[in-house]
Amino acid sequence: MLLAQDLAVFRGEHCVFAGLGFELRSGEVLQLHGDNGSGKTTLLRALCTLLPLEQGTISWRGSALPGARAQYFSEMIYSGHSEAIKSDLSPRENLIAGAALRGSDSIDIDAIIERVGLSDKAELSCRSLSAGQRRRVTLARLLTSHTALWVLDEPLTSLDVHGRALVEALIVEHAKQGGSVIYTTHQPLSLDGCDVRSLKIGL
Amino acid sequence: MLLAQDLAVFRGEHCVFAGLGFELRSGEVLQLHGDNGSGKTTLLRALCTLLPLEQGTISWRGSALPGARAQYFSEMIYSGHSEAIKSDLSPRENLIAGAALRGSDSIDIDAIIERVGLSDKAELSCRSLSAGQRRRVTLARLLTSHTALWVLDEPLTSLDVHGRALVEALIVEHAKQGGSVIYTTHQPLSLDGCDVRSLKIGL
Amino acid sequence: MFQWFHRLAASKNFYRLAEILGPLFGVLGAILLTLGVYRGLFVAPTDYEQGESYRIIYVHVPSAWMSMFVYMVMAFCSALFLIWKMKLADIIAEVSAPMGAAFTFLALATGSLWGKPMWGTWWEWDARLTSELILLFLYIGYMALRASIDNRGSAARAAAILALVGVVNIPIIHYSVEWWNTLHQPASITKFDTPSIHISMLVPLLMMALGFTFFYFTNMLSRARSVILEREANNNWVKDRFRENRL
Amino acid sequence: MGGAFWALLKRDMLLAFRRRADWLNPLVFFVIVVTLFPLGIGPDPGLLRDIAPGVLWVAALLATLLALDGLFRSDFDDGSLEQLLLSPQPLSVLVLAKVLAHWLVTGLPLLLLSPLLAVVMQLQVVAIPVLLVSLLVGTLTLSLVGAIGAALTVGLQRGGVLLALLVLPLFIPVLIFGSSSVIAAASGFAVDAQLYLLGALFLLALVLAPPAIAAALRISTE
Amino acid sequence: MGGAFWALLKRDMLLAFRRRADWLNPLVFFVIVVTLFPLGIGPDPGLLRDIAPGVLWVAALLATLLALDGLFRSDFDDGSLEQLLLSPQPLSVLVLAKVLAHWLVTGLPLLLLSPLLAVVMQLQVVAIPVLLVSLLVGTLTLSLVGAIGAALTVGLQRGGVLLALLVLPLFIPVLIFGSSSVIAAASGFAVDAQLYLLGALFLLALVLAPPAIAAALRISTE
Ligand code: HEM
Ligand SMILES: Nc1ncnc2c1ncn2[C@@H]1O[C@H](COP(=O)(O)OP(=O)(O)OP(=O)(O)O)[C@@H](O)[C@H]1O
Ligand SMILES: Nc1ncnc2c1ncn2[C@@H]1O[C@H](COP(=O)(O)OP(=O)(O)OP(=O)(O)O)[C@@H](O)[C@H]1O
Ligand SMILES: [Mg+2]
Ligand SMILES: [Mg+2]
Repeated sequence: MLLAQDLAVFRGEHCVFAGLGFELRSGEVLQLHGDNGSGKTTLLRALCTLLPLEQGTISWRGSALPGARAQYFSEMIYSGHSEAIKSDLSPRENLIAGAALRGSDSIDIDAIIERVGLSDKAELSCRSLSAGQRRRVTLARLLTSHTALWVLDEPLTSLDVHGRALVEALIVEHAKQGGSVIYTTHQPLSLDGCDVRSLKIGL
Repeated sequence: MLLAQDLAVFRGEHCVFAGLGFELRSGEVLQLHGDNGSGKTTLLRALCTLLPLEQGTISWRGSALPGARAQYFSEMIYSGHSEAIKSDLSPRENLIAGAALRGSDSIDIDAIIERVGLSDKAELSCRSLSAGQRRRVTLARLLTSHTALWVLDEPLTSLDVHGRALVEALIVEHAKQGGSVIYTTHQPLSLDGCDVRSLKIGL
Repeated sequence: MFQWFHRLAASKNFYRLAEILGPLFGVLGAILLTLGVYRGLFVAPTDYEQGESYRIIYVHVPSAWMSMFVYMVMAFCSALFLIWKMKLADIIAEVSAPMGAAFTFLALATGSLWGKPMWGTWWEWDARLTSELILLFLYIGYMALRASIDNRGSAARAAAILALVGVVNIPIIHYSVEWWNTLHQPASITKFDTPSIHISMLVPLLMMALGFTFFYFTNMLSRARSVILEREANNNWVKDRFRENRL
Repeated sequence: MGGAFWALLKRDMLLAFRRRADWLNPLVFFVIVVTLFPLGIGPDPGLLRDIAPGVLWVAALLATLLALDGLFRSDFDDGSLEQLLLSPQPLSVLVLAKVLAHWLVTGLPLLLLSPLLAVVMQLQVVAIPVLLVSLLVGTLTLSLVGAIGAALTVGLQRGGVLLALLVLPLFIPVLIFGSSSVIAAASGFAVDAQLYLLGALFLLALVLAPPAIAAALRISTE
Repeated sequence: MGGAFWALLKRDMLLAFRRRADWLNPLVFFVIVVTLFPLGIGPDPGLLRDIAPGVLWVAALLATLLALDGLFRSDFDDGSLEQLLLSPQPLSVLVLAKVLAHWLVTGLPLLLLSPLLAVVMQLQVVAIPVLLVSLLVGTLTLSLVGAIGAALTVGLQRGGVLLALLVLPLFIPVLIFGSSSVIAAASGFAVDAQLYLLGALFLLALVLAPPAIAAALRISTE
């Protein structure tokens, strides 16, 4: 589905990585490994076209990216360091607005909120959620649209053990249904029954 | 050193915890446990007098807090969710400014920067550091002033395995020298040779 | 004395007191206002200079006085709250602000209605008018600040600081504006200061002023009661009263 | 496409409704700036009447400008902007929804209050309808044009003043046509020419601004 | 104590030096607002000269106001403000250092540029020294008073406009004394009274503002 060839990204003068390539098929999970500052976030943002490539091409289902952007965006979802949550809205309102923006409407928001363990906070303003509870809202967002590709930057941040188990279950499920996932984390993640590949970034 | 008695903190209408108390002696390490949203951050901020107590007293070396604030502040340091790093300054400049603000001047900044593994980034602007590299600057800040009490909120966030080992070493060292540490994390931390107690927050 | 004060400040006791005083003030206020309106509109003689339009005075002057009085109440309560952490004082300050703003607005509106026949314009940049306008801004700022902070405790303390800063500033504003105005223009428009006012006009005016004051206290007490109920909804005495259906 | 437009509009209006300060503040700022002028200049009614159209227009412009800073900033800060950029819907349509919501929340109340301020500034009554029309078309144009600046500066820490710097030159034609139409009306002259020009500027902005805003947003999130 | 004061002052000046926009922007804003007026009002020189003191002062006030928003915001956003509150040094001293740095970066350049703009606005040359003195004392007072508002609103998402709302009423006496001193000087009258009053306001602000700012900051970080 996703094919990256010979990618190079510069930040300022500094080459973060070069000559990087991989292919991601349906049902596959790819973990990025690398020390702090090795360029994982940079790669993920470049894959989302949020950063310009110095060199190389990214293609989605065979068509190169800047062109196929509309289709690509409707089939991928990115969850980054920042949470994209409106503090003044409740988790439910946030999720509804997010789903509408992605063009998906017939979803069962309640079930999703239940799934991420926010049932009793669904109507509170997100300002009063703790760090981990806010993260759970971003997890719920992944479920509100049926996208093929998930791009997750450190999804375990601030999550407790139940939260980690939830992330593991979500990834495994998504891969089983034929979706693919690229993620990065510094914590061990056990994805049983999944086809996990790993890519090391940095020197 | 630090004595907390019968603490209760409210956020809005909601009682986050009540009737909480503990004592922390010199050389002791206290880990706060609790699920997402159980109130760990709230407790740490209240211990720093950044949040008002609904009830209870905190005392430092025998004198109750709002009064003994000046002495307390000169002997404690807090490292929270947000990093308190100026993106336009380099790590070195950040550390120097931070140390001056705390009134300590005769310290070896270079050795500290070396210690946290930022030697080759010491003169870059912090804007171009990765998430983990920025965290390391906050670790360095702990070392720039010789304070007795460290209050750390999820110090492992974004750190890789070397980073985690560094945090472990710093805590053990600090405790050995008679300092005390309160911290919270959702990841396992191995503090060998340390007197680690733990406190569970939440129902 | 101080103990009495503290016992009163407990919201339960205050609630009970407000329950009694509120209706009492309400009745007194209603009587005074009816009498004042009647005597002001029908009994008091027509002004030989201004005709009938001067009768706006019976709304205008009391509301102008109240606009300043309420700010003083608010600032005083803010000081009590900041120094002694009296929650009751915060409640009174909170519920007073919109009323003070309303009185200020009323003074501005009636003054401006009066200004059209008297001066030929709705508005003049007169000293007193200008400082009344600024007072309205202070009220609005106070309420906007309160509304913008989610955490109630923080909102209360931030607003209290602002009210106190404002109270330092009010006399400064007052004198600076007065001075600014007289510097450029001789007192051509200050028709306010007609020193003598006939007793038949003065009595209803005072009645109206007192009536406005009672109205303020009635309204303030009932607002304070509902805020107390809201804040203490989890306390037993509120639950008991709710069960017994006498809130 | 329409669905996402309305959803975004609805979300932004809901947010504005939650934080009343959003629409109250530019309004009160407008009022305060207008009242500052007599205080700075002195209370002479003749002088005030002469400068009233200019002051009202400059105050409206400054209020719009100040409000603009918040147009994309909160979305940028919390990462929602990235998600907007990754939406499968055409970005310029989404951006138009945001600008429209912003104008409804900040521009419209200002428009509704302007007659009152015109009276305070002793403006002739005949000029008030023209003031309203020119402000209606003008503030819409200002919002569209200003949004380009807001998009360019949203990534910068203290974008506020830089934003002012970037968009004020673009605002000047609107200011000139707007205030001169009111001056003309107050002196009893015809105002068609100025209003047509304002309308033309608005159409131009409506066509050109959305793609420019979209492009600027993509740059700002790099 | 002195050490921390100087360290903070130095840090803030260094930061301002790194991001040139900080001191350039209020300046350019000042210039642009002053130039907007002739555009909005029309180019009649007599009229311009009459309103020059008022416009210069209002523009200086608005520029100060805009810059104020950034006074504590970046420290708040990145958590440095919490660290400041946890410093063993007295908070009102540290706060004074921040206000001073802010004034040096935003108020001083504005002051230095004002004679030029006064000439552009056709202000009488005799009034220029008075303009300078009144702006010097006045903008210092505005910075101190405005910092209270900045501290109260720093935790709020769109504090900018709320800040304007909160502090503008407090700014009015400074505006009145400042501009009327220039008006008096331009008409050849004595200006001692106004300048003494400005000085008195400054001293009052210097004494009362720092503890108020400190208290407000503690509330805002709760
Ligand atoms: C928008 C316009 C006006 C405003 C904002 C306004 C405001 C005020 C204020 C604040 C006061 C209380 C002053 C004090 O007790 O210190 C006052 C009193 C008064 N006003 Fe007005 N006023 C306005 C228009 C008028 C007009 C047009 C008249 C009639 C010519 C008028 C007649 C009076 C009188 C007779 C008093 C009582 C004076 C006294 O207590 O010494 N006002 N007004
Ligand atoms: N805006 C920028 N300008 C210049 N260099 C940058 C910028 N952002 C990141 N870098 C550099 O690029 C490198 C990779 O950063 P990146 O954020 O991708 O790392 P990462 O692998 O995500 O690390 P972490 O595990 O700490 O999150 C770092 O060495 C950093 O110094
Ligand atoms: N500003 C606030 N207003 C109201 N409630 C709040 C506020 N901040 C936090 N809370 C509530 O207080 C509780 C504790 O939050 P806190 O941030 O202390 O949790 P935590 O233990 O640090 O969780 P995490 O592991 O997710 O960081 C949460 O349930 C949250 O909903
Ligand atoms: Mg990263
Ligand atoms: Mg936490």
